[in-house]
Amino acid sequence: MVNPLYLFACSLAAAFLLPLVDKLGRKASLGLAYATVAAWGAAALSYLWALFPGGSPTESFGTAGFAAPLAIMLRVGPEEAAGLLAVSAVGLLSAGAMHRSLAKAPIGGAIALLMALMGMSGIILTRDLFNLFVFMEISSIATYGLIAYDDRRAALRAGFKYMMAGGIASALYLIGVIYAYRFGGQLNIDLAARSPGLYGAAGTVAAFFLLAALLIELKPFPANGWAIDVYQTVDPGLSAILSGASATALLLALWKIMPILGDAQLSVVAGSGLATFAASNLVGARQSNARRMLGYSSVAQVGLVAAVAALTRLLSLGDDRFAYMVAGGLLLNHLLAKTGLFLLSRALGEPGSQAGAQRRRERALSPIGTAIAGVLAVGLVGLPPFPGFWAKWSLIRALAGARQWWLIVVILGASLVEAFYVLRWFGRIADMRGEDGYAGPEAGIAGPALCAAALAGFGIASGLALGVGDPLLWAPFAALAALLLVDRAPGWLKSLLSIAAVAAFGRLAFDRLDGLRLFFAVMLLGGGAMYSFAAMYKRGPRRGLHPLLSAATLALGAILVADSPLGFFFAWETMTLASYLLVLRGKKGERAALGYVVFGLGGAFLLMVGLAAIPGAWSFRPTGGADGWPILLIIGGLLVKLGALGVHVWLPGAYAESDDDVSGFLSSSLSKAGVFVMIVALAAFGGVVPFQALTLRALGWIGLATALFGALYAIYQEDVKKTLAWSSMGQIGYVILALAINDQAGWTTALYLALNHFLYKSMLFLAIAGVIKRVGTRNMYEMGGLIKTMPFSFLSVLMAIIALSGVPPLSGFGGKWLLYSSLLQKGWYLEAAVAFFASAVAFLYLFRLIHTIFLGQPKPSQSTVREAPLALTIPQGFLMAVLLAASAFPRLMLDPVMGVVGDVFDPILRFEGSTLVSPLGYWDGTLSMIVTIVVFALCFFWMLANLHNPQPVKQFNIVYAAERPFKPWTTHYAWSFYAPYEKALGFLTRRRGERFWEAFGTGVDSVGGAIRRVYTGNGQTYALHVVLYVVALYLLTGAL
Amino acid sequence: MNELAKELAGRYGARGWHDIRKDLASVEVDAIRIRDVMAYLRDEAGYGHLSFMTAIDNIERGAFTLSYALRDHDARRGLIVHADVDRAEPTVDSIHLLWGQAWTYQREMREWFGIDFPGSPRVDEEFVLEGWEGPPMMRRDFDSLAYSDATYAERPGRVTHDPASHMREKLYPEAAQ
Amino acid sequence: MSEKKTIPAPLANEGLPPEERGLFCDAAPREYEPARGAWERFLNWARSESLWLLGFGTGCGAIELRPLMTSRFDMYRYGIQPRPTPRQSSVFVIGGYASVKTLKRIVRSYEQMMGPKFVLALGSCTINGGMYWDSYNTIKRIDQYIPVDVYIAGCMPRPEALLAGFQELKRIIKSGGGEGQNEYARNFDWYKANQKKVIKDWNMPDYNW
Amino acid sequence: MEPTIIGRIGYAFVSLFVITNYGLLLIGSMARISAKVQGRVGQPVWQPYIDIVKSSAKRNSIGHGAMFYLGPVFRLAGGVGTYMFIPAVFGSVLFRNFSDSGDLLLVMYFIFFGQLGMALGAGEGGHPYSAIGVSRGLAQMTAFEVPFALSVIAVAAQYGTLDINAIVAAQQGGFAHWTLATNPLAVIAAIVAFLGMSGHNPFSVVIAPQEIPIGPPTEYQSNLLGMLQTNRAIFNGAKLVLYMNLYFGGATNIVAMVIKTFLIYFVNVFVGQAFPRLRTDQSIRFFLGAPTLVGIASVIIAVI
Repeated sequence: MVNPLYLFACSLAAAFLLPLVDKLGRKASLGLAYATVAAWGAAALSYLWALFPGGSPTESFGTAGFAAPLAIMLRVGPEEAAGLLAVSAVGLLSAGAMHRSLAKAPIGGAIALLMALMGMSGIILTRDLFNLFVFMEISSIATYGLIAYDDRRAALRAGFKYMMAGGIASALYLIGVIYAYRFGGQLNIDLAARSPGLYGAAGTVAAFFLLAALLIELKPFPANGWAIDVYQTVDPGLSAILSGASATALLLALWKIMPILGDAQLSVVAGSGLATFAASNLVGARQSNARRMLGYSSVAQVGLVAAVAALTRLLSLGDDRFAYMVAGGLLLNHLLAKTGLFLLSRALGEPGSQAGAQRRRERALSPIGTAIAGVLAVGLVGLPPFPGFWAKWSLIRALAGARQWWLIVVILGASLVEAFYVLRWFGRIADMRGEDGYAGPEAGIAGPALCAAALAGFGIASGLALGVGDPLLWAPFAALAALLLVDRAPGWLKSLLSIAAVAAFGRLAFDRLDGLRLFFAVMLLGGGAMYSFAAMYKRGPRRGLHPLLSAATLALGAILVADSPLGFFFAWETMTLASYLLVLRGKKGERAALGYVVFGLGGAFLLMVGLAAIPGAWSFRPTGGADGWPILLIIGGLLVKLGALGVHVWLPGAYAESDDDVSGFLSSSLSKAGVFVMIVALAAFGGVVPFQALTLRALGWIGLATALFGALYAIYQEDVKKTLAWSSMGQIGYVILALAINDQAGWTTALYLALNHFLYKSMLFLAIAGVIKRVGTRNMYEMGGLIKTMPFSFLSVLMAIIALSGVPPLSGFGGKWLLYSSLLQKGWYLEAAVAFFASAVAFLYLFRLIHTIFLGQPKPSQSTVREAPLALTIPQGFLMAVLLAASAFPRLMLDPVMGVVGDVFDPILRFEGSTLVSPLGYWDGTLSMIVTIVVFALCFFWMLANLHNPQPVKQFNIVYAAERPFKPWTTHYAWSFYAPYEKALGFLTRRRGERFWEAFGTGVDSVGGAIRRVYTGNGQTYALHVVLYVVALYLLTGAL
Repeated sequence: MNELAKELAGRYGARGWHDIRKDLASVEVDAIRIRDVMAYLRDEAGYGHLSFMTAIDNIERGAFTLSYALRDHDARRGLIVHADVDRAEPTVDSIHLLWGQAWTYQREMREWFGIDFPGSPRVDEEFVLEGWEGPPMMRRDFDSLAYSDATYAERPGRVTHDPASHMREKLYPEAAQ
Repeated sequence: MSEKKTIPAPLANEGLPPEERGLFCDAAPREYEPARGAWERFLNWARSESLWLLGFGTGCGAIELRPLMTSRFDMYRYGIQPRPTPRQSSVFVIGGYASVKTLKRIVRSYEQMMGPKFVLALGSCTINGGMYWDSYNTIKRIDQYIPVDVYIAGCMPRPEALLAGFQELKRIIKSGGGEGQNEYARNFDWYKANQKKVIKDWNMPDYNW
Repeated sequence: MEPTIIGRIGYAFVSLFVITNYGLLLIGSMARISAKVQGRVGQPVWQPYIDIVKSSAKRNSIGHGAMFYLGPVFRLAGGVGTYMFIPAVFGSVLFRNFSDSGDLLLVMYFIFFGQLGMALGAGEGGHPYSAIGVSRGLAQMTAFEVPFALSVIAVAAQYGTLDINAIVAAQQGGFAHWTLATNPLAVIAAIVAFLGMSGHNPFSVVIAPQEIPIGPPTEYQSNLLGMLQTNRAIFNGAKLVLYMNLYFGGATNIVAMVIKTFLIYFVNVFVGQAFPRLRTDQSIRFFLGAPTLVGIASVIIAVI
């Protein structure tokens, strides 16, 4: 290995030479500076190469060839090498970003940059306490220099505050060094850690001062106002250095002195870190300035890493490997994402000083820029496949193993808040696309792009390291990447590619799909392929749609084939991610997507804790003797995903605001993933649910309430997609209810309902997509009489609503029959009555839907619309045929369903020929179909035979109380169709759920607001904070 | 009452104050001052309510007489303001800004008498007649019978009797003879 | 072979602005052949025993229809009952004087009824104008505008007179005389010209299906 | 002896013929009874026949489109189909119809078949009153279905079956075995729901003849109207037979059926003549109030 001393020498020499070389030209001097930084990076790479593939041990270098007590030791181990690489990489990227200003300003800027990076590297390398101080001072002073060289008032002011806080920290650190030397007799950390002197009361004081100084440098809450101002005001490149490189170095310094810290001090580190994480995220949620928000996020992430490092030791969560994996993973995630985002924030334009003006002053990003921002933001919030995801999973798993539930709550709660504001920011950026005409990618996009690529690479590596190697689980990302590459291709080609991808996935996964999985694969994968086909209905490449749709579909498939908890959760979060981006793609999807992803992540976190808390491996086989309560978390998480009443508030927006075909995919296919997991979870753990009868009954009522209120909300909507969204919610409610029955009849019902819902909701969404495309509005009252121009869509909707409402002879009635039979069989009489009411209410919105769109008075402006495109009508025709077949021969659908359910339960329902028999009654779908057809045909022929001189008339040839209609749009009875109903029962649907969550959000927001008040912007106050923080730390350490 | 009469006379040249009943009076003003008089009566004299307005075709003196019936609900008294307008050129100021409902009456008078109220909303639209092409039919020089004969087909054989003599003949034929 | 020829040419509907013409059916009315022999007599019997009258009081005479429904006169026992929509009615009772404005509605409602349809004109005004003989706005004889089957004279005629009128109408229908619809179609141009002569703002199609 | 399929179809036609005529006469006689209540003579009992002949014999008709024509077809098929799924006379092969197609649930849902089709047909008519009528009708329907469903659930819980034949069989053996005697609350709830289902006063706001001329069928005429009138007879018959089977011990012969259904239908007239019309929101609140509580009570009675 290269002796790092040469590197220091190299840096110093370069710094001295820079003014001279500058005479040759700024290009040469900056080239020298960059080369020096690059040399550090190359050295770090060589260390890593030597350490890992080479297998050489950790090596220490003494100054002047002496050993420890006599010389300052520089150690190169895995963490040091990685840290050095991080510092130099961030340095290079930031330098690249700052290149223009470095080139303009005096050469001092480059020197300061060089020195700051060298200082940070020194912090990482040195094992000497005093030397650590020296390097900290070097990097601090150089950083001031960098801040100051950026000649702006706000930056100068922030730099001053920074200097003040740094000064206090240095003073404290120096005191600590003095104490440590006095009591330990050593300044070398490794030797001092072994020294008995440092374990007395006085040693504690020494350790305390060292710790306090380092903590302050790590910008803990609330003593971090000075740092936030810096992040916000200085050049983004410098922010990246501070947030990425400096934090890395200081965290490694903290890691270094951890051996000399006692349990009480470790608790303080953990507590401070978690408090910082939680509070900074709460405050961050209130920020509208992107850089300030990123600053809070930085502070929060660093706090989390420090806390995790401390907790690892404190709770013995694992060995150093675990710490590297989790803390390192989180740090890496933070480093790359934050560096990238800070650099990218330059492309967004200058931050406005006024929060309100911020929105308008930000510029739209190019598609590539947006994609990179997306990768970085998504990585930051810990979605797969990025390192944060894996680290968080390992962390929660370990914490659950240690039964630290409160810590889990704090960490996940704060993570959710972080996800909320980071994705809100990203949503805003993504929503701006297309407003300005943009050409190619922005200048300086390379840095963020590198970060994003590294993030993805490390994420994949960590995933593989954790044993998630199943190619099928990674298939969604492969499809995403592959289709993004051909994103400029015409839509039909991408549709075909997507379908091919799904087919290939299905072929590969086929052997691993047993009955239940095969059943769901039809809905999930088949649905995905169908919607990929339908996506052709809009011309043009529809950029971004196909990759995401395909990724979401394959993620659904991956959920089916996952065989470990992590694999499943990985697939689940992949699905969340892909569907979130799909919703965000919608025209006005920003708000809806945010709600969708926040609730989706909340549900996923519940799911994650539940999975982590279940001892033993994840298997979908029934297990006995396990703790029951985690299953409640899993059910809770799934209820969020299914949009059960109370946590449904994301649903109408997400289903309504995404693209019209995507809505159908979300509603008819994606929602079934939750049903699948619910079935699997109940099958595996249904026996160990605490208070089984009560829990299931409660679950049943939740489903029932979902069904009823979904239907009630649906009838008052003017927006057709909102109607369908609420309708989807209601239909899923029936599935939940049927699952809660928890016997053969109930589950048969649930699966049958799920499959039927897939069929008719697909038909509805596809037909409505065609209507919206042709008519150009979503408001039903702006349509009317489209049966004349879009008869096929009408037929499709007609069949779908007959099936949905459960009117015989279509297959929907089978669902109703099964539902009531199994409810009554179970003895849930009241539930049956409410379900009947809910399904009667469904009639209201269904009739309204078909009437206001297809019947009534056509609008003259819509008299020339054409039938929906073939891309939509072909799938509809196919679905119609399936629906008819399944209606005439219920065994086609029920035999597989009952076969699947038969594995779990004793039979209650059985077939006798074509008659389905329950203990209470019977239903012969085939015979009732024949009777209906014959009767209908007879009536039809009677009507024809009796028809005398029929005169087809036009829309205004109606009896209008002896008047004539004048305007179709006032003659069409459509707006507020069920006004009397609202008068009678409107009090039931006053959006309590939305109000509750709004109040909840306001509460979180005001907590954040209250916390934010500590950040006055006043330097003295900040200094006071720092001092008070130290005092509080001291008291706490004493108390512990 | 008489104070008001004097006041109106002094300010607007009103004349012909006439107490019809104890609580109802009438007065005449010039058509040109009608809006000022109405504004005064509404805002100063307490007549807050326009009960109705109509017109009379005084063809003998070549004028339409507009009648505005006002009511003071607090004092429980009424006042009818008459104003003559030239029959040859019937144009009067609109008072729809004083009383919103006045536009309906003015539209009615426009259609029936041909009196114009410039600025009154929808004053030129049809009121009760549809597609009326004849002269304003409430004018007394409009010959309804001639118009009817010319426009509507008649059933031949129609006989008109004087009701009194006809009934006498029918009921008491002997007395008639 | 001559099936096509019996279908008259579409109406011009010149009263409608061009953008509204597409909203109304422009087919001209046709004559419809009665059935033959006993079958037609049976149908005529059924028509006469099931008189559904349009609940549209076109004038003051409509006041006389109300007592007919009540227990004193009880028209239901003759198979007569009111119907709120012209689509389902077979008898149109013109309730006395018809102003031009009402005539327009009468024509429209009459045309919207399904044949065979019958008109019962009530009161002197419908016959010769009655007391409105010199009115500027009241037509004097309704049969200029729609075919009338039975007149009931009087001002007002009493409910008994109406019942007698209904009996007369029944007799006419049973004898096969209730062919007002075909008469209207046959003389459509004449009727239409008469209607348009008095209805000046013709803002509806020439035939209201 | 099990009849052949041809035989069953023949029987079904006979059964349908009987119920059609019975339904028509029932409507006619109820109109006559109403007239008596109002002190009138009233129309002839056979008036519905004449009306149907007259409507069907109209010489011309208008149509607003395919769905407009299909509406009455749906309606009539709904009525006939509902009847076809109910065994009309207990133990009779002739009146068994096709009740082996499904149980009570099938019948309850097939009732919607005609209503939905009719609503759609009326919708294509383009008349706003049709839509208003449908809106009111559907809104009211959701409300009166609640007590009805509760009472059906009570019956199902009481007899442990949803098979109509089995329900009737369980009530054999005299009045004391009828649901009317064993669970009177269920019958009360169901009868109140029946008032709403029939659309007589006070729940006649759907067709509100003076206000929204006749509601959904405003545009229907000629033979389409004739089909609707025919359906009214059959559908009424089917519903009455269903009620008789569920609550009044069914019928073992046609005479008993006639007497029982006549009496059930008479309740309608009895109430209808005595009460004024309710607004839609009032009737919704009404049905979801006391009748629903009675229905819940009936379920509780059936369970304990």
